[in-house]
Amino acid sequence: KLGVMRLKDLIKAVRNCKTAADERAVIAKESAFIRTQFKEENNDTRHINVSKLLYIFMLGYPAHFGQIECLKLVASNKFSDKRLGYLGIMLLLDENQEVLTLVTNSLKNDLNHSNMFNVGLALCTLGNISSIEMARDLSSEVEKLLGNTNTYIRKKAALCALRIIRKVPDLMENYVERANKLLNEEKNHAILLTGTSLLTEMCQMDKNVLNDTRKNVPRLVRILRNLITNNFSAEHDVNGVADPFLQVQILRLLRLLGHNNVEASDLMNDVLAQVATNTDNSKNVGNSILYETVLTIMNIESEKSLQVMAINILGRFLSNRDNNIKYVALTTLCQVASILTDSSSLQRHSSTIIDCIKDTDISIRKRAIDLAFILMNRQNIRVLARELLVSLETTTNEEKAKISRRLCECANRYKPNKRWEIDTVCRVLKIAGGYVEQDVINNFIRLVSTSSTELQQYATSKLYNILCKREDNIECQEGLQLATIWCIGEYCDLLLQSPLDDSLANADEDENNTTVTNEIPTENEVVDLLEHLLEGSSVTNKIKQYIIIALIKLTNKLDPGSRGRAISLITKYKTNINLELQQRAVEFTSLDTLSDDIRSVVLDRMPALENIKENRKQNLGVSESSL
Amino acid sequence: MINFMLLVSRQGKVRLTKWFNSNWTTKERSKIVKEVSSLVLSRRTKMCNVIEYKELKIVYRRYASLFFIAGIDANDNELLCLEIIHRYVEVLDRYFGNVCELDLIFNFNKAYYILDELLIAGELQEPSKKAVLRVIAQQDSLAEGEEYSVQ
Amino acid sequence: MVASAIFILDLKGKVLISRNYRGDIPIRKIEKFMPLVLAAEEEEQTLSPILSTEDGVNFLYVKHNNLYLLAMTKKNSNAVTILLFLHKLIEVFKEYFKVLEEESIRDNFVIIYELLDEMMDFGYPQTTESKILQEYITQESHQMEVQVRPPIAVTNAVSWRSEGIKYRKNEVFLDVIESVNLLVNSNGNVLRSEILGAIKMKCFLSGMPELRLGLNDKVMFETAGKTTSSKSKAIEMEDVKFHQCVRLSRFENNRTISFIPPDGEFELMSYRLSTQVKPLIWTEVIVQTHSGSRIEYQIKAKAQFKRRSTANNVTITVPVPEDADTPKFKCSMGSASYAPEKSAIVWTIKQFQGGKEFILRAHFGLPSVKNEDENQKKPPISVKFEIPYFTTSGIQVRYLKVVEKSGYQAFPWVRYITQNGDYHLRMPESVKTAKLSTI
Amino acid sequence: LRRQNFFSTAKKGENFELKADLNSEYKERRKDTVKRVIANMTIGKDVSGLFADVVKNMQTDDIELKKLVYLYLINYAKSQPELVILAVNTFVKDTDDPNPLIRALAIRTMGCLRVEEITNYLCEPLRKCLRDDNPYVRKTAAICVAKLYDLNPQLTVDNGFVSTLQEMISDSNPVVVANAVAALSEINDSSSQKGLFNINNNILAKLLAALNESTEWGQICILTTLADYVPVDEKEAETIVERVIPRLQHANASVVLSAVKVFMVYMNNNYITSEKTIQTIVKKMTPPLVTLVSDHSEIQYVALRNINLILQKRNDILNQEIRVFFCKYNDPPYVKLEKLEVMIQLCNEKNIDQVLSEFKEYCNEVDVDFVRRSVRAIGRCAIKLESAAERCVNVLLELISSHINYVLQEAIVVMKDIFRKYPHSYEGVIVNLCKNLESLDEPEAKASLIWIIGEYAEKIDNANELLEFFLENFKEESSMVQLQLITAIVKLFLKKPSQAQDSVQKILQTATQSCDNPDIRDRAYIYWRLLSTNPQATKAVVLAEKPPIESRTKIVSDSLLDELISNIGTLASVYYKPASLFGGRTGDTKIFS
Repeated sequence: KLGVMRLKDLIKAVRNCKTAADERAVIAKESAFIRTQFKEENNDTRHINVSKLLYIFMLGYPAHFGQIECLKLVASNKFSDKRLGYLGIMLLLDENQEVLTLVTNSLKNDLNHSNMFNVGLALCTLGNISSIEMARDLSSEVEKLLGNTNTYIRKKAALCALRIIRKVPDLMENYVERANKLLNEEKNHAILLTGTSLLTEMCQMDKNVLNDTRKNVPRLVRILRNLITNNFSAEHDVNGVADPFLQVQILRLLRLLGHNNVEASDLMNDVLAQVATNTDNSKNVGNSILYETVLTIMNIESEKSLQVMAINILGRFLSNRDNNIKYVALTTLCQVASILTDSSSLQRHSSTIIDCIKDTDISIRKRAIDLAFILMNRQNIRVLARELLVSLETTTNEEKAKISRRLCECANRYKPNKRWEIDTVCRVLKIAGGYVEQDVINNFIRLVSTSSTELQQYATSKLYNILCKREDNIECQEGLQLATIWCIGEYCDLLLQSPLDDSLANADEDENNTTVTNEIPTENEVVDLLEHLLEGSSVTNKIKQYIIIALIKLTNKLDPGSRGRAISLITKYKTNINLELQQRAVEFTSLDTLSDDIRSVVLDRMPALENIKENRKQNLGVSESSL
Repeated sequence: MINFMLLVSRQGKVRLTKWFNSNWTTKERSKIVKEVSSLVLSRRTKMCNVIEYKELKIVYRRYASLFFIAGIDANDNELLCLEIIHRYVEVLDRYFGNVCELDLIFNFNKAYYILDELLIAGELQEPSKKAVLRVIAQQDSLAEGEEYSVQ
Repeated sequence: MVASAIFILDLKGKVLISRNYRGDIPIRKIEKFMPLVLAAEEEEQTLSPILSTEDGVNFLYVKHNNLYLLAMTKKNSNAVTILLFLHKLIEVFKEYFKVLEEESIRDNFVIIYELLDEMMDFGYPQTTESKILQEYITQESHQMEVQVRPPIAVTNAVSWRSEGIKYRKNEVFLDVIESVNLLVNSNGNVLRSEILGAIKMKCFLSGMPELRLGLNDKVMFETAGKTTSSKSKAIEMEDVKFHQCVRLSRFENNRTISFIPPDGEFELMSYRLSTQVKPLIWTEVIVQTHSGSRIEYQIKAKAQFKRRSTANNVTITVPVPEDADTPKFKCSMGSASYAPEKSAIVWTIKQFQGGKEFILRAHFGLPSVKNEDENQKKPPISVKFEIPYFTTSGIQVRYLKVVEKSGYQAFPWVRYITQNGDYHLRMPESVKTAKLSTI
Repeated sequence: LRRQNFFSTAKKGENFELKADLNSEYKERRKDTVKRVIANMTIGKDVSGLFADVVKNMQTDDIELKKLVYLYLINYAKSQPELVILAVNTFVKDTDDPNPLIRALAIRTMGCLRVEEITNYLCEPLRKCLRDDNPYVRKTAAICVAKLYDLNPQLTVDNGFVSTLQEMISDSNPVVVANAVAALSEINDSSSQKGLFNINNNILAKLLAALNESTEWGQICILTTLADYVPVDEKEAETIVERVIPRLQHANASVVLSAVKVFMVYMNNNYITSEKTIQTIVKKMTPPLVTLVSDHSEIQYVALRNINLILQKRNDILNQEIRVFFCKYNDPPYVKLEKLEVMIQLCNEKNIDQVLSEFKEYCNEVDVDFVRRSVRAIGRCAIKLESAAERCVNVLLELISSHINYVLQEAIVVMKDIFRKYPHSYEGVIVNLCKNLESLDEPEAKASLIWIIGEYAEKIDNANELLEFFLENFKEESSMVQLQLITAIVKLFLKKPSQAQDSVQKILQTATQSCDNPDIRDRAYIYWRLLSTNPQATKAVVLAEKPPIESRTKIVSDSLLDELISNIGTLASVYYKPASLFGGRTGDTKIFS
């Protein structure tokens, strides 16, 4: 017809393309043809051209020129046109397109249409792509439809309302009453499901609605109990489990309602116990319910015995061979660990958790690492830290930064002693110093600067010796270098002395087999190292900045000869293209010419970096009750 | 809520994309599709069916040559999501009769229509397979009654 | 200077075939390649053809159709050698399978393994002449009757020609082809122009013939002490490159081009001249946009060479917006069409006589809805043409002597042709006010 | 695409089937099965379990089948070292085959197995093959020595293979010579004891002779060796140069670049000092270098990276050729960026207008990275050429007025450099720059503008307001911005004490008390201590005259440059890093040690 290629033929032509360039050419030609046809305003070919265009869009090519055509299809009297038009609108338009404003009118017409499927299309479209403006403009239509006698329309209206209140929370009050009424239709699963979803969303958004909805707890409990006991319906059975979708949705709503509310929680205890004991745990579908049940039990004011039951379910999950179950067990444990008063039941599983830290599946590994951090305490920190350091070496770069930060934070919180903390952070810097963020370095320097002189000496000498060994990759560990350079600048005088505390003689508390004691360097060797780093090929501007300030601090602590060397190194940067380096070099060379008493005051040891805000929020990566 | 659904072939070809929120621009969406597909395709068979991606969890399952992928909120039930995916596949299978990837390529619009009867706003609207198939059939016959000769 | 392993990957990074030559890098390190490519894309960083991982594995790759040809090494290898070798692989595979793409790799994996084995050993390139390879690595599976043996040429000083070639009629065809590279600014100034010349040969000669080629090479005339009294002007080539077969030291000494040619078709030499050439086909474009609803072009083309020459198959490609529609054309010569796959107008003129000038007017509609993430690419106008019996530089083949011990006579045939190389004129800004006459 | 049903299960036991077919009584079936095995191996399926069954098919007259079995062995030898011994006999027999193709194939494959157990079995066949009368076998055996050395150096030396290689340099066949050179160089590089490969007068003559006749790849090997060679005197160096010059005419870009390397090394190390020879070399090198810029894009990229190095050493090359480096629309981005660098190196008073107009054109392109680098290029030209600085500044101003945000930010960054190169010039521009204060979101641009405000505080009436604008979000800024802001406010205070009394108090307090970055604290403490001990001295320090920034834009330090020159064409010359830094150290880890 009119020489228009059929959708089927276009798809075949695309599939026959051998290379991406071939495909592009086929698409470009057809798109041009379609554009020209659109301009001709042919009502007969529009349907077929739009459907081809949607296919083209799905392959990742532009289709903006078809937006208006979809509107035209929607305005058609034919159902098939309308259906395709709305599909096109959902695919091609989102809130960011201006054309979307033109859709409102069509939607309004169809929401009031006599054919339920036309109404359905409009509700679906609105529910999936509504913008704030559309939500406002069409809210009353949806409200009306929520009371429609047709369940097909009512269930769609419920979810459409859900989208609307997500967009414009102010509109919520218009729906509260009708939403609660949906729970009355105990026979219709679709209405119960969408109604519960809508209520859940409302309860999450508004405290008043939440309090108000508590009156429905008995009803919800009844529905749930009916589901699992006497209400077998083949239509809603999944592998022998009655409507898991509805069960889970009700359990979620109950969780919200029972949270911090003893009265509501008491009403649920029995049915939760019933679900927890009666649900078949041999298949995924049953486990999806058990998983939800555990979360609900742990988040409401549940009975102790029920909590034990939940923890046992999690224990079983954790030892399950199915990785999905293992994954949700770890996830749940992360969430409930803070709620558990007695974490010994968790510690029981620590060997399983350590195994998971080594899992090749990153999903499992990440969760296990999260959990390890949550479980960390003074007793187990040495063991867990060792495991985490091992995983730090092999993990992805993105994870390196995160694990490093958390490990350092935990080392600070649960350290057996300060020296151990210094050792641990040094190892982190040695392994992942190229990836750590600045605050790990900041915290480490705070740690050192607030330590005893003996430990300051110990840390400086330790770091100095690590860098001196010039092992592979050491030069890529920017964080390690920054920490070392700063310590050298600040504590060089200590570095040049023999150890103040013999008990700190060996290099690392945890590496017992290394009896190597740290060397005491000469002034020249110290300047040599800084010069070597300054001219190394992986040096960054940040490292240079640190070195230059370290060098000027050294002038206060070194003999005239070495001091001259330090100044001449700085002088080289007076014409440097880097702004900060030049500024420093110019300032410091002038500073050097000032009288000794001014200089010695200015370059005196920096005041220790105390904790800036006491009890700053510890970020352990767990959102407090993300439920 | 389900933020998006993707159908991606083993070769990485996209067969369906459905977005339930408007947080992302077109450009960001195609970036997400690319990243998520490559994440999913690189997984080995024994691994779990969940991957963390940005603030979301990606839940996926492979059926023959096709990966069905959903991006859900971090606190959603990933095991139930697998059931929703499976439900979609069952309906497709019933509708097409022994469905395979080719059916979905040539009838991609049908795949969307069916999905639209299952999900709205990223939430499940109908727990009954039968009900979904029934309304789809009704709409199909409504459309066929007026269909053009071209199809 | 070595490659540790060679891979052919599809665009998703999946290995289609690989050959591990040295075993010093675990083969699975190839998995690190795609993430590097994706990471660069992510950060909008420019991706170079040489990438390295943190743990010291280097990837050198060439993209061809829907494939990556990639070499892996952890030594400080010779990058140019490796990249050239990859291009050589493409060349050889193309000779064997016509097209090199995913399917041809899958269909021919056995012979690809054989070729990889023969073309490189322990990471060092070996025999890469496809004609020679075809003598002992064939696509028909060899039966036992006659076992193939390595052709002598594989290791000969004359590694490009086999012995015992016989022709009934001994002939040589020479094509002197000059490609003109041109870049013109948007305001019409010539930024650069150069001629890349090539002499291509088709040799159908028996035995082991010795050939000597004489050109009107200015330097040679000077070295030989000859004054350029001959009628034809001598030309000064800036950089001359020769095929393997040419004795470079003889050329260096007295500019003699002497060689034993490979059999069949090959490129004997190439040269470059960067003298200012007047653009042979001049093109001017005026663009007018009307408030996002339509766009108009007026394109003027002029042949700026002597009247007695004619350019054949002139194709002028003028870029238009990617979402243009409803094309309309009106031209005084040739035919114009809209090529959506290139987002361009393609104007072809079969015969374009020197000195002539033609005009094309084009009109397009534009959609009312703009593509939100459309980036304003500004490709230039490009022109393709071919002018037979004409060279821009004035190069001439003075003689081609063929000496073979059997003493046969051979006939050389010479053709001259000038064509476009990278011939681009940048587009002017579009005018948004004045009105062009409508079609 | 197969019609694979979503609910079907995958079939199993393919390897079982293959195993049966490998033992089939029909030859053709066995061969087809081996092909299927190789096909599975190719797509990454594990077929190592079929080892014994595949190896059974090794003894055959069918070369194709033999090759397939060999290929299988190469892949799985390491996983089944005990079973490889089964195959050794056939290998040894094959090295005696009347067909040289099979002899070579056997020796080549044996060298690839990399299994310690068989190295001993390899020695005798190898010795034989090194003396084979067929050059194809000899050239293959030569490389095999390098393979053996990689596995077991001691064994190789003890068997005299290294000295055999030395002798092979005198082989009548150029391909054998080239492979012997390649093997020797490799052995020499990876050996702890240097000097396994000594070039004397005689060997040098052989190498130069082989240069003419070798394949292109052989020529590269020889040229690389020549570049490492230290000539005894200038006369010898000149001879070598003379013989290498014709290589510049070779069509293979790697041959050309290897020749260039020989020249650059010889000039750099003063093996060649004669001005006349140097002039000749430089003149000869220019056209081939230009031609490299029309090769494949990937080659262009390496060539351009190297040209940049060569230019840093010798800026007299290519100074007439800048137009060659103008970017073409269809150049890949990586080529464009390198061309920019070359253009900056080559720009001078004469061509600057043209160069600027090009850069301006590039600033209109879509590739963000390229546009940014083009803006920077304009700034770098301004710093390089004082006489053109004003023109560059004008172009930058034009770009700033274009209101493309990232262009604006880049322009501010380079303006700061121009101010530092030409202090007290172009001050009229400052007002223009400050107007854009609020649209900046990149740290480097912010830091640059803050520095400009601080440095010229006395000339900017509302400097205090401008800086206070940034001060509000001090804690959220990146450290680069924080550092500049501290300095700028101290400068403002020193210049206009009344305007900045509060700000300076506030920022120093914040930086020392509630900022945990030690670098920022240190800077702030130093200022604070200075200000509180001696304000006059503070002025001398903070407002000290700054010398103009370096104008020569070196790519690498001089010492690195020397190393890179001797690595022309290699990865080091592409990365601009010493070979030792990217694992390119000689002497890779041995598998048995």
